[in-house]
Amino acid sequence: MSESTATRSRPVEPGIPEASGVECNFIPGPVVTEVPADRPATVCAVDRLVLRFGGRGSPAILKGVSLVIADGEAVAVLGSNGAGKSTLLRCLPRLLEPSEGSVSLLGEDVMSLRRAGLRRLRSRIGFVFQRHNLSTRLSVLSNVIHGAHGRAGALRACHQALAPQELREEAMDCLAQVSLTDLAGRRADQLSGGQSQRVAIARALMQRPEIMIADEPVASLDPSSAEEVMDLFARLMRERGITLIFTSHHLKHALAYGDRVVALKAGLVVEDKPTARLREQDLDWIYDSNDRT
Amino acid sequence: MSESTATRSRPVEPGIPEASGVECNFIPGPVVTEVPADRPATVCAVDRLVLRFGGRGSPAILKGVSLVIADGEAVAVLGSNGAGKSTLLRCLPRLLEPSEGSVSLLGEDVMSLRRAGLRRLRSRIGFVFQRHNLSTRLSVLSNVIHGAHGRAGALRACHQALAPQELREEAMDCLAQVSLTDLAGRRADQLSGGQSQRVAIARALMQRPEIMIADEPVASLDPSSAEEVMDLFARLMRERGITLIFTSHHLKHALAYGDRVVALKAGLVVEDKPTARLREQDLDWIYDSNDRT
Amino acid sequence: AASAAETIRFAVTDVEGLEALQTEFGPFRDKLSALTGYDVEFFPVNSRTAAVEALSSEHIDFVLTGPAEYVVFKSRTDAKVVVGWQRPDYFAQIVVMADGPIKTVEDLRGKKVSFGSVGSTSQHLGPAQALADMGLVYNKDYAPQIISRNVAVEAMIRGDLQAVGMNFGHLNIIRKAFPDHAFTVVARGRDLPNDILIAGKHVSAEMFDKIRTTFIEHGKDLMAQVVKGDDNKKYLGGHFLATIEDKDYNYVRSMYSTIGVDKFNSFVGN
Amino acid sequence: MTATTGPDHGVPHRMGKITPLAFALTVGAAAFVLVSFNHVGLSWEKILGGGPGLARLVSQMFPPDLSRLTPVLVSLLETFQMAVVGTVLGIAFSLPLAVMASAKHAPHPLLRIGFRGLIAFFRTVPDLIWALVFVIAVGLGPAAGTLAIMIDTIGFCARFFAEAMEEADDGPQEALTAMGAGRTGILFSAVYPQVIPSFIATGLFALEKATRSSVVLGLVGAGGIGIELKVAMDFFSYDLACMIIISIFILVLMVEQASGWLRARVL
Amino acid sequence: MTATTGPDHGVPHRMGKITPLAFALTVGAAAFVLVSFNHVGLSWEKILGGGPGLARLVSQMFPPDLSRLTPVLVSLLETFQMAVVGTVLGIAFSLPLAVMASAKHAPHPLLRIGFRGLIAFFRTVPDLIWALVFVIAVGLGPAAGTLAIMIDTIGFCARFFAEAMEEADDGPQEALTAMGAGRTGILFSAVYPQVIPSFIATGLFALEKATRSSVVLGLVGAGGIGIELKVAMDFFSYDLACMIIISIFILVLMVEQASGWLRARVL
Ligand SMILES: Nc1ncnc2c1ncn2[C@@H]1O[C@H](COP(=O)(O)OP(=O)(O)OP(=O)(O)O)[C@@H](O)[C@H]1O
Ligand SMILES: Nc1ncnc2c1ncn2[C@@H]1O[C@H](COP(=O)(O)OP(=O)(O)OP(=O)(O)O)[C@@H](O)[C@H]1O
Ligand SMILES: [Mg+2]
Ligand SMILES: [Mg+2]
Repeated sequence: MSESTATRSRPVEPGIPEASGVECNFIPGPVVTEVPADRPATVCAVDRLVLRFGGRGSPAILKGVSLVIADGEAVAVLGSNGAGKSTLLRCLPRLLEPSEGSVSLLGEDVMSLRRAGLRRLRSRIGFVFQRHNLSTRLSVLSNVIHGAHGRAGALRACHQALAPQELREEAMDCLAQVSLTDLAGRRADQLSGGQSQRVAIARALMQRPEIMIADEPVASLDPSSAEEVMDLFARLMRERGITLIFTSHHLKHALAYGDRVVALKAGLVVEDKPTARLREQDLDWIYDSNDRT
Repeated sequence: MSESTATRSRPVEPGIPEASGVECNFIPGPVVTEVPADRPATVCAVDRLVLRFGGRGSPAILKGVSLVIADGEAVAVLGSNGAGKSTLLRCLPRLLEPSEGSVSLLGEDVMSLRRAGLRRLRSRIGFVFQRHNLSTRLSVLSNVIHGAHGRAGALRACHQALAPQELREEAMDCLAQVSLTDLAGRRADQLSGGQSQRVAIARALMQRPEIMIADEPVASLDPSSAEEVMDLFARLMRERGITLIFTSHHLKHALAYGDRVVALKAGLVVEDKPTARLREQDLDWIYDSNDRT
Repeated sequence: AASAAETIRFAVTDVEGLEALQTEFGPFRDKLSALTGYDVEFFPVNSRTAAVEALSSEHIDFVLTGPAEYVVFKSRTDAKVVVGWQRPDYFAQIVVMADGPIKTVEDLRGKKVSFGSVGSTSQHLGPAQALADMGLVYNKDYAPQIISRNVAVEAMIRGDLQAVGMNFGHLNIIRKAFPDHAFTVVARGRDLPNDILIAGKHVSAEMFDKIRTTFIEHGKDLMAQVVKGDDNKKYLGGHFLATIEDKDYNYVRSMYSTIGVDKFNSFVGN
Repeated sequence: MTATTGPDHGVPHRMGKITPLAFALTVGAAAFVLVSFNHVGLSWEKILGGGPGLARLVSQMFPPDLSRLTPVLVSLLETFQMAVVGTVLGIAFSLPLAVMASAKHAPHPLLRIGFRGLIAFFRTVPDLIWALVFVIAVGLGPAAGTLAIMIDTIGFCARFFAEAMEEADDGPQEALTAMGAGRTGILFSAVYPQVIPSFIATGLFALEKATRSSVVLGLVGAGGIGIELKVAMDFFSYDLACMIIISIFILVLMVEQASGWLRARVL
Repeated sequence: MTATTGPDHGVPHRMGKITPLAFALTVGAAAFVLVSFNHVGLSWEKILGGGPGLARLVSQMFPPDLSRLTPVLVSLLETFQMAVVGTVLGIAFSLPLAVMASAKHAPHPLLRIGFRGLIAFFRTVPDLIWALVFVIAVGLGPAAGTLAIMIDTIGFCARFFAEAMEEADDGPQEALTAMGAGRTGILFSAVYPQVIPSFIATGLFALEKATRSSVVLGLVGAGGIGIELKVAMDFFSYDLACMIIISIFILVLMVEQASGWLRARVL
């Protein structure tokens, strides 16, 4: 898909168009809006990132990862279990504090940002967690509305009962995108595995992100939902110009939806290639290992 | 695989051979032991099972599911998100109390069993949960040793420090089967998604189960680990004659490892067929639906 | 803050025998209000300390209190005496088991004696003074313990301690509560000085006089309200006395010395 | 993924790693407990053998004296009202204090230490001193009693609230952080929803505790059931005391019931 | 999975469903709280304005009187020893009682109600009565004091233990059930590991509470720092009282520290 960069679309305004109302009914296909001038061509740059859980003596999980992701790219991060994929993704918005190295996102040096700046940056980045991380005692709708925390403020975004009507409706639209409107009132701990994953996705959509970081976003989804979600991501990339960084254990998804594949093995990047002419069997070697853990 | 029933093996003794020591190094291939006479040919029979969360008025999640599973069969339960797969599996050992209908497992009527009987029955059934359900503050090894609760008693199986050496070693063998021995001492909340799923599988193996119920056992596993786990299950079926009931969103797995496919849609069985001559595209319709939730 | 003209704030602390007042002060308050024309706010206070602080921070106008408390008040706030309340049979005593080994005060040497409540006139100071008067030095010739009366009596029945200090009224109650056990008194103190009504120094002379007259003239009526309940008839017979002198309380001050507390004696010389 | 065999593939140690310091501390603590047990001198023979005395005590308490039922109930209601006000105020102050005192949510570790200390201070300074403070500040009466209850409640609730917040699952908090939510946002969206059952339990316990231990009200001349009970005991009216205790017990059970009911709705 | 549009795809109600009963109860409770506030008569003017009086109080407390430091520390140590023994015993009894009183783990709902009641009973019966009971049973002294502390601890810990166990995540428990684990097995393998931080917090709070509120020890003639403090207050030795309070405060902080340290290890 790195060839398809020409067809990438950008919203006219620096913000992202309202997802509520008719406008959110995206029509697939090229859109003529342009990338705003202030959007850097490199949206994510990771430089020799080292991460340890625990102090100096403990083993490094990421052992010096470097990575550059261009604006509008879709990067599939692959690797066997425990290779460090989730850890890498969580380092990007500094949910984990890297031990060494640097990360820049959307042109900002993540490591040097202070509280407020970091919050502002994070609010522009959608994150779908491998374990979904929903607030289980709240309703699905409230969980989705949480996505608006970055722009709406703590009180208006903390519970659906307190949220202004626009947010509630926007959240319903996000739920509609993952076909979950009828469960909006359900408590988040009464969902099936796939439903809960979709709520997590809807919550990330609610952020109107510029970068979408998704950790195995379709692992619990049935095949057709999985494809719909991946298509949705692709459409957002085309229409809103977002950048997508996702992990997956489906090589097929990685090849079909990624412009590029980055493979990790035991905390090191062992492969970084455009997907253009890759076949599934070209990637099998990533998983051959005795030291997988 | 229903044709391969002839090659199913049985342990000589009613119990299952010690998994520790050299004996656990199974050599794939037909084994000459016979099925014990007391093992019924039908290991699982579900009859018009209805399940509601909540009281009478609430909607039924399972709307009358009937199912018969023969000894040594491998059944893949398919269905879109929210179809009721997990709910059905959890009803089998009565983790959920069905509202109507009956279940029998290993020749016993699950609904009429009292406490002790139910415990005894459950200890013969391995269960891998979709959400893994590990005791996150305990070590991986302790979690695996929990699998021995049914036979070893509460105190000896509750923590690795209290368990007798045989149990500790057997647990290490189970971990070895999922390639996780080097994480035995790690706290269970410091695992990657796939590692935690493998611990859940090792814990089920530790039960030396006669039936293995696995809810999306490989959803978080990388492709090669996933295949190894499915192969492991297949080998256990061959060598110990266990029956396998699993759900999966990988049609390929379902067809390769299941003798039979049972498809659920909105709480009803809509398909129940041997996998022998099925192709993936024959099953796509299961996921076509607007009322998936 | 000076007190409002219409309202007087009136506290009662730990007056032995006035426990009933603490719970059912309604009739008493109404009577006082009717007699003086003031609104009466009434506070039964469990803690001497709190009452003193309330008086010295002018949140309270009058306090009705016992002799020991008076000495403390006097030493810590410049309080004025309104009237005294003389009650019959108000004395401290040392109670032992009648069938026990203790027959005289001398037998108490080296034994445990319990006092009901720290600093209380009739349960602590009085009994300790009675023993001192008969030659037993506090905390030297015997081991004093502060244990609540309920527990102390049970412990004495068990034999864990040998004597309990209390006043005459208490012993009557206890005899009724333990009909199967016989108690006897081995030491008896002098009659204790009067309970006393004092006013904060911020109280106006007019109000002071009004209250004083009311108590002197209608003491009996007020008392009648206190003892309305049948059980409390035995507290009848008290008198309100107009002439109270501070030196009457030197006996109490010496009691403080007896138990080793000297800080309240500073006013003796005044 | 082939099964390795034999007992020699590194079964982890039974005890994990124990630092010498931790070991020394553990042994020291255990020794202290043993010495203390010895010091206290409990023995079974002692405990059994109080039978007859206890029988007498119980016989003195039953049947409960119902003659003063009405004033006791009125007093209980008044006490409960003061307890409600004091507890509500205390909980209101506890919420922000707890955030400041919680290891995960305090803006700064030093602040956390300070607020932990403050809360411990509220608890440690005894009721009598608080009573003095409030008597000096607002005079005798219910207002001072309520404030004393408030302080008690803060010392208790703020600590347990803080601890509940520390125990809350990290997942949702991490998600909220990733969305750019601020401290307040994380609290309201991820922490409070998780700890609300624990808050209810703690809060209603504080209410019940305030009602039960209303002796502090007596200290400041606010009356209360505590005084009634004290007077009953002073008069050795064990049957009246028994009746008062039973009334309090019923109230306590009702508060427990309310707590259970509220928690069932959110659990 | 096409996005439906417009505001009309059934946004859930803001308030969810509220039954008339719940509504009535809520309004009733709110009204009661308001009435109570009114009844108590708190006011801001009252609260501010105690300044000078408080300054005097504080000036009487400082500097703390260090002359009796040694006896006070000895007394504190003795009290702490009794508190340790009483709390350890109390916690030991609380563990099984809490299981019986927890909604999820009691063998039978009726048993649960019974044990909840029993625990509430332990709490409600005042210290003075327990003191009587234990003095009758074991006589005056530390043994009776320890038992009184034990009862206090049970009334507190068993309730909070039960509540923590009710709040524990169901997942691991379901897994253990599925493996055929018995009640005990589920407790030890799935419940206790989850609630252990909460148990530590509750248990060490009980220890601290027992030390602080050691007045009960005085009731049974076991001495204790509580009596020292009471005497100091009763004789208006505020500087001595202040010293005693500071010593207790330091002990409380140390217990808090231990609690934090233990919890950090398991959290
Ligand atoms: N809190 C932690 N403390 C110590 N080690 C950890 C912690 N969390 C994760 N790890 C280890 O870090 C490694 C990388 O974990 P990570 O979750 O990034 O793997 P992953 O590539 O996402 O795997 P998966 O495909 O299974 O999700 C793993 O070996 C894991 O055991
Ligand atoms: N506790 C609950 N209360 C109410 N409804 C529930 C509860 N748990 C699950 N459900 C509903 O029951 C239905 C079936 O759930 P189940 O978990 O069995 O789905 P599933 O087939 O396993 O789906 P998935 O593939 O997403 O795991 C879903 O619609 C879900 O929302
Ligand atoms: Mg991962
Ligand atoms: Mg499922």
